Amino acid sequence: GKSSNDSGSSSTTDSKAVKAAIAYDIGGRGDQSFNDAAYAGLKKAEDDLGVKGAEAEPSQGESDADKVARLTSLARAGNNPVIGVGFSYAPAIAKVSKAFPKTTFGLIDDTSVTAPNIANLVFNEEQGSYLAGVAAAKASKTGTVGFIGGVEVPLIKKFEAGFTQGVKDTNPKAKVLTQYLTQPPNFDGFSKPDLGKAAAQGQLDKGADVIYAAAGLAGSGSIEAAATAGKWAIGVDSDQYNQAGLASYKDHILTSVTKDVSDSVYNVIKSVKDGKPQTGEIRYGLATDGVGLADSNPAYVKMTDVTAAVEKAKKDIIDGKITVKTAP
Amino acid sequence: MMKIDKDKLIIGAAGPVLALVTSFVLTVLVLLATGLDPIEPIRLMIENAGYSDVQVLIVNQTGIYYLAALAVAIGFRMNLFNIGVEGQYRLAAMVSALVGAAVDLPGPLHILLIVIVAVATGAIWAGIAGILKTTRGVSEVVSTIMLNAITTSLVAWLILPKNFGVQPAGSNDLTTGQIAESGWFPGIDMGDGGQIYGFTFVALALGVVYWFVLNRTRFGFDLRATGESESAAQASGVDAKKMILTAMLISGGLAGLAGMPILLGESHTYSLAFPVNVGFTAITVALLGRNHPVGILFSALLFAFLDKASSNLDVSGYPKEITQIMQGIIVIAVVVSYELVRRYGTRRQQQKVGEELAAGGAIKTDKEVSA
Amino acid sequence: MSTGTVAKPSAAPKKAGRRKLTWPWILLIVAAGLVLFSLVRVVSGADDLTSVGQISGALQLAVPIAMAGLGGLWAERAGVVNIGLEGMMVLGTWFGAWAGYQWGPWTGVVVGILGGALGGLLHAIITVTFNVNHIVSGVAINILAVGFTQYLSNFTFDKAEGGSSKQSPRIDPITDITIPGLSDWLMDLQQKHWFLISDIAGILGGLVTNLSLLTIVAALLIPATWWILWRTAFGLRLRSCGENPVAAESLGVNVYKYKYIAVVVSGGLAGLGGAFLAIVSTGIYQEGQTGGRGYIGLAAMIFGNWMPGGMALGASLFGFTDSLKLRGGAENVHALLLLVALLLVIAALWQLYKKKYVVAAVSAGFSVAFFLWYFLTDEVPSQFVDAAPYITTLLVLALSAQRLRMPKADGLPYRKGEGK
Amino acid sequence: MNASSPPAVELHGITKRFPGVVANKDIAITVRKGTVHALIGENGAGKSTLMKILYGMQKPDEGTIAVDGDQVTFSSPGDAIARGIGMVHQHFMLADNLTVLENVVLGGEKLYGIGAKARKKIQEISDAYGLGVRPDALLEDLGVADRQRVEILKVLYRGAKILILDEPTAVLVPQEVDALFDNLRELKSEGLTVIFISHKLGEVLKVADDITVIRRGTTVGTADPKTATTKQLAELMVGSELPSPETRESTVTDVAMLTVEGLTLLESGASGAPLTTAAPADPSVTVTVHEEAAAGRKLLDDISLTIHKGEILGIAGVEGNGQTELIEALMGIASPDTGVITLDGDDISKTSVRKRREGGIGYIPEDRHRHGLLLEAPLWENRILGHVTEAPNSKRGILDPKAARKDTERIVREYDVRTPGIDVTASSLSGGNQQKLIVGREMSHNPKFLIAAHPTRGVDVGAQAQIWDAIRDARREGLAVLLISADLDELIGLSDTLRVMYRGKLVADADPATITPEQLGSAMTGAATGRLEGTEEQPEDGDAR
Ligand SMILES: Nc1ncnc2c1ncn2[C@@H]1O[C@H](COP(=O)(O)OP(=O)(O)OP(=O)(O)O)[C@@H](O)[C@H]1O
Ligand SMILES: Nc1ncnc2c1ncn2[C@@H]1O[C@H](COP(=O)(O)OP(=O)(O)OP(=O)(O)O)[C@@H](O)[C@H]1O
Ligand SMILES: [Mg+2]
Ligand SMILES: [Mg+2]
Repeated sequence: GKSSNDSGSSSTTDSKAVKAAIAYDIGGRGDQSFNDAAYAGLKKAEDDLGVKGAEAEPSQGESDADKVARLTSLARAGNNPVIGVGFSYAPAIAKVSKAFPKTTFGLIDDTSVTAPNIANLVFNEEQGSYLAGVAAAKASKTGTVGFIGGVEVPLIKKFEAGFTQGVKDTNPKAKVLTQYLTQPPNFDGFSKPDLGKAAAQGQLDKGADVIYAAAGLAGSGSIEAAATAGKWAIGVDSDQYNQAGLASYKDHILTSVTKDVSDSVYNVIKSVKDGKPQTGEIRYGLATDGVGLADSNPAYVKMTDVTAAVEKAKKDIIDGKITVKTAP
Repeated sequence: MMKIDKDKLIIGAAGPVLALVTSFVLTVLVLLATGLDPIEPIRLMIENAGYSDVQVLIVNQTGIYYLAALAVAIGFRMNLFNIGVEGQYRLAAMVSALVGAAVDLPGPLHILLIVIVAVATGAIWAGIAGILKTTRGVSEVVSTIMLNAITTSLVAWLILPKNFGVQPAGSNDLTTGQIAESGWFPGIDMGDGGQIYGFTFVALALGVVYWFVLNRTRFGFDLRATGESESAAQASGVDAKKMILTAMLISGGLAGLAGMPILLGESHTYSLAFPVNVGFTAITVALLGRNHPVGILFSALLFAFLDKASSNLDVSGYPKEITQIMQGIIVIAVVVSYELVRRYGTRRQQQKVGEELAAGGAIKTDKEVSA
Repeated sequence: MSTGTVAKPSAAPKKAGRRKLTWPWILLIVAAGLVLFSLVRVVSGADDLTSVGQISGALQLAVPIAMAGLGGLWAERAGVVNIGLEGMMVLGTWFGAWAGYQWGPWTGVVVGILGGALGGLLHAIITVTFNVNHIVSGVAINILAVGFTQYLSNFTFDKAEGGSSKQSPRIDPITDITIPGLSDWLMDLQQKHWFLISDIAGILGGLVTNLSLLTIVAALLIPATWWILWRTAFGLRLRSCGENPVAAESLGVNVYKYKYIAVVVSGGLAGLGGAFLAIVSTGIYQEGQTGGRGYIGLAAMIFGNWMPGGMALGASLFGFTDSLKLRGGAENVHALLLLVALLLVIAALWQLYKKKYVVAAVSAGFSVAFFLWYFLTDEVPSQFVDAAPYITTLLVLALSAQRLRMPKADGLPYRKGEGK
Repeated sequence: MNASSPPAVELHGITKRFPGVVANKDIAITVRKGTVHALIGENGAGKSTLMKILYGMQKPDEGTIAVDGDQVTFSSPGDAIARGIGMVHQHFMLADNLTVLENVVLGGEKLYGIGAKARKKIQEISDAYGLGVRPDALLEDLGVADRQRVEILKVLYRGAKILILDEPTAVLVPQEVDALFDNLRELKSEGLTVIFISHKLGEVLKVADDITVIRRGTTVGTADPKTATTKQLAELMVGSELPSPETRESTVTDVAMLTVEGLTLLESGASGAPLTTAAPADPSVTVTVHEEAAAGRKLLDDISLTIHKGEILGIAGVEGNGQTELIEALMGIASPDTGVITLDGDDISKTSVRKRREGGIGYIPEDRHRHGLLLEAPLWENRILGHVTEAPNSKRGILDPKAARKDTERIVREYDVRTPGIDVTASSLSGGNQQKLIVGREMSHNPKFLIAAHPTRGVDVGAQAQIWDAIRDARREGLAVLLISADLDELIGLSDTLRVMYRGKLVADADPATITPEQLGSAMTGAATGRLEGTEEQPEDGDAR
């Protein structure tokens, strides 16, 4: 029989405009986190570059075969690049990239799968987290800080590793309380603010006065808890000080560890449009501002000892004087 | 006795027809109410299902649902509600993947070992609920819900690199390591469409076995009898406790097999991205198929179709959730129409019994007596 | 009837197993439990076990489960099995948030209840009027509720300021109350970490600190349910429909009506649980927010033997262990190991006393294992911390011989005029 | 009674059709105020249906109902109750997990509430009629006689002026029946009207003021209890002679088939957990003996007995005195604490139910719906039930549906099971036909020893005769039978030896040739023990049924 992929083949020819597609991770658009950041990159490309964007969402409990089918149909429809949001796309992209050698595939958060037409978009989350650790150790009065991880997966362990190292390097006597919200494949820990709130409350009760949550949307619960208690919260992924939903707690958001997923998506699309498609590992670290620490909170900027320490650490990392661990 | 019964035919056909019409109408109404084109999504799905790769996806998914639903169904046939198929399936897939990646055996043996480990793991996990029920009276509904959650933790711990898991270089995923090619179950290559998992045929064969065991063996008779009336079965010589335990073990074993099509046919490893929720969907599939192997096949196919054929909806601008609404509506429509048809059928049957009895009895006591 | 000649109108043949717990006994058990707990806390140094924050967190986590459980109880007491609680809860979260962000949290609560009740009504139509297998109907409602709400979000929240297709805009919070002097005093007391006194202070403090008004309403619904079902004519009729609907029918009770009421109320309660999640626990609606709490509620109800008190106990157990694990689980749950080990010792002794040697030996064996685990490690792997609520429940169930007594006609079909 | 006052109940032209069956056909009955009016007729004649119509539980297709002279239409029992009608149903309408008080006030909560006032009222009625009911007892702890009293109390509590009693005596021993009749007379003297249904014609003659006979759904006549005899009534009912369970020529051999020695069963503490979701433990299976003692109570107390080839041993006893447990112990469903059971020389004390059945025990259970049939399975599968391992049902673990079906057809033929085919479900057969199927099934495996518990309970007279014949025939060929029955005439008529069971003990034995139902009845209440000596003179209604 005919394959669904064939249906797109006709459309490849009818326009010369660049068409880009992203295939979302579980959660899809609207998760106010990872997927939404990727969408923002696509949106920006649509607006700035006149690219025509396409999106596809996964369904619950699907297997690699479904991902292969999704990517194939996106590629067949003439989309280039096709970006898989999240490491779970790795096996599927490994297969599909062979079938479409002329299409560039973006793969976020994974370098295990490589090919000339794959751009592995990865981030040094541990570096940004290290800086957060430095800031936390400096800002803490009690000497106890908290880390809340959404789901206990290697990716989030990277955040934990960097943060802990940053704290300990700054103040060896400081205590880091660590708490994960759920275990995979239960991804509630990325989406349930009530879990984040309870965990933060527990850490506050134990004396923590700066809490860093790498827990997606669940992190807003810990920000709420920390703010209500009059303590510091550190945001993640985007600059949460400027997030509309958190406006009432913004004064207590010390800073945020940013991870520029949207930029990475935009860059891949732009590179394809410019005819110089990205390939291989594209690493976003402190040096390239792919990860970093936000400074929109005036209160943070005023704490000069903190910002000085952070700046120094940043420089040391970029210069290679400090190597940040990627696993705790 | 074997003559074709017109009533039976009509009754047999009426259920599905009534159900299909009702669910179609209701779905269209939902779409209309939200201001969407009512026909286009359905057309899109049908068109999508015409493509060979989607068809392969549907067939493969059917096999997975079929196995898991058989696991649920065997419990239901005995009045046991094994909500724990999901956990048994996940744990079995994980453990068997571990073992499969750890050993090196010649082809068939390798596969056999993996399958046996999967069955054993699923059975043991379900057996815990069985033992708790037979020895401590713990409701299997509660214990299997708990075991599902415990599975998550257990798997998460086992798969840590410091325990048994592997984190491939450069990946953020955790896996159990790759199973060597000798442990891959050969599939049927459909060219462009991809591969039909070989294990799908094992699933179908198990459906036949399920039917045979249930309907043609003493054991199956005992099991069904226990499901229909525990007290009558006990009086007939069935050891109810043993039966409960056995049924749980079989159910768990089958649940363990549900992970095999993907593990042996596609992923060759258990990773964080291994499909979840199969066990829960299977409950619906089994109930919709009335716990009958053929019925389950159809309902598994239906669910697989709705799952996979809908993959192009969001690209075309229709919310994917339509399929879930359709699934819900179909289940309700099917069971309600079957019930209505059943009522009609029972009435017919009793009418016949009554008529024959009346005819038989009338001769006996027709003479009038007065006092 | 001249009773003399007839088989003696039997005098009090109460079976041993059903001996009722009297109040002094209950208090004694509670006191003993408290002492044990306090002991564990002091020995392990896990002061969070009975801290104000822990208890208040537990309460908040227990409420949605308890509401689902209460919903299940209403339905099953009237003879209708309700697996659809999860779906009705989902409806509660969605409708609660939808109305809540537009017209205020209390409107949200009411609409959330109505949303759940709508699911209940559907369940009632399918199971009572059409007499379809209750589990099938419940499962279908779960699917339908999830699909329906996710579908609707595309047309509502997605278009709203601050919302998306997966989540609603923020809902104004419901007032929290904290009893000013008392709360602080109890908190201080608790932080002294004295044996027993601090524990009691912590528990009491947790119950009066940051208490949402909706929590109070929800908590009151539990005794209210008991009162309605066991102390009113309405409740008697409702329960009779779950025990022997034909008998009820023969006395002029409109069984259909009571089943309908019960199932709709059941849906409403589950809806309330959902609304609580959206409005109080989180402040927004999110897709998949219920996370299986409907099933846990069902489990809590069975755990509690279809009684409100037992159900509340089950829900509290869940809330408590859930809160423990979320608030620094590794240490807290480690302390729990000691508690379990001690409880197992008690269980073993009890079984020994009852001459059940096998069970006693098994309990003792497990007890030793837990002691070893406790003393040989400093914390429990976070993976297992996560499982603490579930393992605890299984252990409790396995240790206490179950004498479950579900309503006799629960889940059975009933049609008017066809009883024998 | 005042002749000019309108009749309490006047049913006119009542017709009720069920799918395929006309249950009532143009029935007319007039019940005078302040009388006991008996309604008799064979199984399925339509008595219960008629009463359910009068009680508002079923709607008549045609016909009118007048109560105290007023035309009424009832759309639910509530309406009938409001008109002062109360009904005690053929099968108990009680909720096990509710207290007596709750069972009584249910539906009538408006009268006295559900609290103290209601309790006082119940106590009052109970005292007034000597019912001895304890309002706070849990219903499942009560025995059948107590349950019967609760049923009556339910009706009285509502202040019913017209009482319908549908086979209230079926489960009672003679003394209990007498007590019930005393009550009825008392009620009558207070101006209440009673409609009374019974298959025991002797009783009917004793208590009734008027008798109406219905057959095949229609009234065939009335009788005057002062002049009519049971024989006449029987002929009116069935249009033919009544069968008799008499079996006189002895076939007892001196070869012991079953011996039981020192069987003791203690009540276990931790039972009662339902094993599967949908089947809650039914307390009626282990109806308790009413004793003060709690845990460890003896349900079976040192039972010893021997049944020889060709012998029928009858056990008399009020229900709940251990008969059920005895059967379960013999079948292997319950495991006794001590005692030895020997079947044909083999010790079977420890063997499983299945092995015992294979070893030649046949079983006609007391509750055919719970223990004898799969109601929703076809007849041929029901034929397999209990004998799944035996020919012709299976070979080497594999079922042989063809052979089973063929044999089912044979049973249907030989035992005159009225059914349109073997593919209909067991539930669509009438009770009598279900029972015939069970008897046929058990006899088909040539049992050495048959447990027959209430083999003809609620069964049509025609079917009764067939079942008795089947048992007698098998006995002649050397079958040993343990017969348990609440029908004392059946017990006395069929048995070669009689034992009386009381509180888990075999307390007395009797010679069926000389014993009377009354004497047996008094032994059953524990009033007499040891060897019961029967008087030679036949009581006037000794042969009546
Ligand atoms: N709900 C029903 N649906 C269909 N048929 C029924 C129903 N109830 C009774 N019948 C039929 O009506 C007939 C009369 O039944 P009924 O119960 O009135 O008999 P009865 O005289 O009370 O018999 P018994 O002496 O066994 O109690 C029966 O043959 C039965 O087939
Ligand atoms: N709910 C029902 N719906 C339809 N038909 C029924 C129903 N109940 C009984 N019947 C019919 O009534 C007949 C059996 O009724 P029932 O069991 O009352 O008969 P019976 O001879 O009085 O039996 P028993 O001796 O057990 O009282 C069957 O033919 C069955 O078809
Ligand atoms: Mg009858
Ligand atoms: Mg009757």
